[in-house]
Amino acid sequence: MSLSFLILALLTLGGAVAAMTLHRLVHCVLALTVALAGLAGLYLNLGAQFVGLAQILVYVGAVAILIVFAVLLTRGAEIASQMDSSRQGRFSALAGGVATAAAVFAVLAWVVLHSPTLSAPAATMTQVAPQAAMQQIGDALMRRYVLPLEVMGLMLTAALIGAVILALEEKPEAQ
Amino acid sequence: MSAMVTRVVLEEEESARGVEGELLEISMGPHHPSTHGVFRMDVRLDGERVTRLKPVFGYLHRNHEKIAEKASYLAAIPYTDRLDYLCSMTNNWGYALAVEKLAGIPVPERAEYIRVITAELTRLQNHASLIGFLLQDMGASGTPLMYAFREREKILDLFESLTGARMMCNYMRFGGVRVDCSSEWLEAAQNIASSFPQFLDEYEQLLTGNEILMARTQGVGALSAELAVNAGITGPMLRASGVNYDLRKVDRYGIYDRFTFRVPLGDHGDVYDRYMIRLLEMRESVKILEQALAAIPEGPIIDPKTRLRGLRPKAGEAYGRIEGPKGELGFFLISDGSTNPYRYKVRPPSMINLTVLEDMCLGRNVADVVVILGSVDIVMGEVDR
Amino acid sequence: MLGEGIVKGLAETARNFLGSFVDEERLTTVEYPEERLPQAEAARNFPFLIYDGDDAEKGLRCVACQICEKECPPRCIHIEKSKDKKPDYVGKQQFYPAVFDIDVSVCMSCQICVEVCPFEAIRMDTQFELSTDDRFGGLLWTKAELAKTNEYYHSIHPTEAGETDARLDEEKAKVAAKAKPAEAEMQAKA
Amino acid sequence: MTQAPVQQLDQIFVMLKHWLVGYVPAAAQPVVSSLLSVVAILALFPALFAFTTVLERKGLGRMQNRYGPNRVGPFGLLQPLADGIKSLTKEDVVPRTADKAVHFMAPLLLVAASFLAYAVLPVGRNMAAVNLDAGVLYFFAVGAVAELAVFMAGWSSHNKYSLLGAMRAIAQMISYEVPLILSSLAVIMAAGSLSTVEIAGRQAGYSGIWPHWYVLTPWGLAGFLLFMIAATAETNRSPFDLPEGESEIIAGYYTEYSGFKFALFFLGEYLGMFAISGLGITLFLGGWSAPFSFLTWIPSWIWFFAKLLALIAVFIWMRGTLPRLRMDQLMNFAWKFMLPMALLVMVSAGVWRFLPHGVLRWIVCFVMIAVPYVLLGRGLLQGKKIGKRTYRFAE
Repeated sequence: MSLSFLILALLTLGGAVAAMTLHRLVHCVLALTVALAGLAGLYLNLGAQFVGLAQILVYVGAVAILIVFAVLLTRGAEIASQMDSSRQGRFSALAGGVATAAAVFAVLAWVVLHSPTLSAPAATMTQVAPQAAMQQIGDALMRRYVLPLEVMGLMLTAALIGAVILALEEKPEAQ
Repeated sequence: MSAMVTRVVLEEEESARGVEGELLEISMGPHHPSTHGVFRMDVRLDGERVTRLKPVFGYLHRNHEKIAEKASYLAAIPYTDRLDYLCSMTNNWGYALAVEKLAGIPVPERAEYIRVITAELTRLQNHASLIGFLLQDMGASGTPLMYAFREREKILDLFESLTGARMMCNYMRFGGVRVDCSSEWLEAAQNIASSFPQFLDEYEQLLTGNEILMARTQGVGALSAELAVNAGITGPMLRASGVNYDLRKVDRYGIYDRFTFRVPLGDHGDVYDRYMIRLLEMRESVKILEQALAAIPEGPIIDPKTRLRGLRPKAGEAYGRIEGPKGELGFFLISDGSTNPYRYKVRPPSMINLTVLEDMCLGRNVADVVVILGSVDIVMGEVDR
Repeated sequence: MLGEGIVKGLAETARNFLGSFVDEERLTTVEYPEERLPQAEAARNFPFLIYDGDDAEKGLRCVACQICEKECPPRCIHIEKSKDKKPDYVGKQQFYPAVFDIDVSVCMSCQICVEVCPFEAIRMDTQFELSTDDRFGGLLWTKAELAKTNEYYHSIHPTEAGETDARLDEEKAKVAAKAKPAEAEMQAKA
Repeated sequence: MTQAPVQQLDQIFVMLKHWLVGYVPAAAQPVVSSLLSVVAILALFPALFAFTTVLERKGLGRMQNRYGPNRVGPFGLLQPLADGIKSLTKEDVVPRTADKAVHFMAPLLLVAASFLAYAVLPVGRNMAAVNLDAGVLYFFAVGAVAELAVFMAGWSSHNKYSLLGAMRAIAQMISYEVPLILSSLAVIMAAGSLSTVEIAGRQAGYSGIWPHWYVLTPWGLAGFLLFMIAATAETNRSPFDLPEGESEIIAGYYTEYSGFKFALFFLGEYLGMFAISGLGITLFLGGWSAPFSFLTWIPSWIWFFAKLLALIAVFIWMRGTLPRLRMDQLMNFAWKFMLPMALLVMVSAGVWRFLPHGVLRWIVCFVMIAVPYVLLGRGLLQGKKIGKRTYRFAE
């Protein structure tokens, strides 16, 4: 475990904890951003440049901003904490959170344990040069996974058109 | 609790207008970079769309009318300079015209010509700098304004050499003007008149065809001719709405009936029309200047029989009005036969043109409000008096 | 075509940018205070009182008639009439101002006082660099500070001063023609 | 090692760094090496910022027929020093109701993010701080952090104008990021690499005297213009300076900042402008390569900075000329004009790649871009009934 890993892990965990415990919603969002950025740092630390940078671009650049906008455009930004203050409510929330976390962790652990890279000799993992890794991603996306990629593209386009239509419908109402 | 935006309870009027969501109430001014002085607008925003706008003025109230009622007819003239402090010449003229009407004072020919020349020069510098200010409000980092000021400087220099002051000219008197202009001065005025079209071409090259300017101004702040007439709007703003009403043509005060010039009229009444009308009016003003400078006769500049000090007009009332650069500038005087007017009232075009601000701004966004306000051409000194 | 007007505008600013290096017309800035524009002869700022001769007290033309005080639009002039009299420029015994103050922080440089003065005693100065750190005393000018010589007047407004002097000379000549020779002698001495 | 003096001059900074690094123990060499790069960036670009502020004010001044600052030092060159001292000695006002921690961090985050972007810019031959394989991606990822900083500033100030400014800024930055990335994608496709160093290297060759810059192709020119327009919006420069439109919302998201924090915002903004101009140079203008083959004797880093200054001058020139757009027009322009044009540029770059060399591909690519440009432009103006008007006159 290297020092950089330690720092990044602490940053990620600290951010995540802060995101749960801070009182102001906007602070929570900012803390979440820190956690996401820490995660990106972990990817980079592992040599996965593309994934790490995409993580920053998408999560810090877009998702965080989206959440921030959502917070701003609703009343939430002003209300310090809308959490159910009753004891029972708090308990059930906690239990739900723990259960979700455990489930996610279990799935991830299962995937990691069964992944073929883990069974392969360690040397092949580290020997892949980043440039090759990036080309591999490109090749994989354009050759082997071209159909899923296209399907996803289609789906996103459909979503985009749907969003446009939803936005357009507002106009006659306003006038 | 962080009340980051003032949440406003939906009022009935808003819900009647079909406004949904939360409203942001902003007080634009009195210390805001583009309110042209100390002027405040209580703006209620839905997003960035204006749902209500209340102009609040009076911050610069200086008791102008009451002061003039306590001062002699002569002593009121320097105060008129300070109404619309960009156009002291036309302010002087409006007041002088009212007193002349009240007391029946004739004006010598040469004085009339000088009045026309100085008034048209005033119009030139006022319109040029207004367009500069308008563009400044649009965010053009001062370039058009500086070009306008470059030209304005020449006109102000001319005023200084004639009257001793650049802006507070205090030049016209009932019965004429204060000092005579030399032939060199007339030559300098001729130079300005002949070089001004070139400047206007430059100005138009920089601005008129600019897509951003057109996009920002066309269709923005449209004012219908009907509303304009009903609200008493005058000046370039009225003519931009397509109403042919120019006091220089309607009243033919002074000697304006001797000059041939045209009155440009707009069809849309939006900010772009107001901008263009002012540009076209400047070209017409140059024509008037050329004619006046060519025809100016020799002679006295002030009616010798008029007593400036201690003027006591017969009891009565008079309303003198002129076509100022901003619109109809009128002075209403009631005399009770004493040395100071019993009642003195100004009809300030800036203020009356400002009354339709809300009508022009509703449904537009903040950026438009600033531009629309800029296109009205207000000077707070005149609005608040 | 989209962008045409923008390109035209850019060309215009470029022309002005280059022009500012070669064309005087396009660089009108005067670098005050190193450079100064010549003052216009008609320029006016704040009033001053004219005196003839060398003695400010004796030669002061003002006779404390208080017309300017009354006519001054912002009422910034304060005059107190003297108890005794002194001869004026034509030799007539007149009052003189015991106190003549102008609060230049109130004065609006309108020149009305000059216009209404029947004795050609008050005129507009062209001095404009008057900043002071004394807000009250420094901006309330007393008679001593206001009094300036006729030569000074000639130096700032030569044409106007010439006309004024001509008028005064005419008046003096009229008085002299009417007056007895003895009095004329006395005036010459003065 | 024997090198021609020209090459030595070209590589003087690289050699200097090697020489300095040689003095430290081998274990510390990577750290020292990157530290040296960091120090160079930290020293150089703020200095350029200082110089640019004078340049901008003087340039604007001349455009407006004024002198601009000319009192401090020779030709006013020491003006930034005076400004710096002024901003350092000014009171740092924090609004009472502001969120103090976030308010404090916003300018720092902005400046830090702006500095990070320089890591991948090749400012000369062999002169990039790091040669990342996903360099362009890194650049955009870091740029995205700036949006967050802007939001933090606007939200924490607890001022309505700040909030409006921040919302405008974020909406604008997100919208213009799309055409920005799309137009650089054309270059990435053509170069077949995401590495800035590699992209710059690809353009370093010459045919005759003409360089292989991407801007010298029809799609490259269009892409470059789109890139620069998007960059103007991305860095909140006039005519896209709505987030800080002083005539509308005072100073936008930094209304409530004063003293040195205010200066930091300025620094961050200009650093962003340099960085994105640097990326534009790397992608389209051949990075550090000379414009003609007979000028290659001039050191590569001089070329880079000359190009950078030229682009800065264009920014200043635009600022001196154009009024500001309105928010909805800005959005319309981004989504209805920039986006389709950027997509077209991408397609055109693909067509260029697969057509044989010759006049034909010039014509095809040119038509592919010019015709939609005219049509889209016309649609954009006439759809809103915008155009010149004629006026009537009453006698």
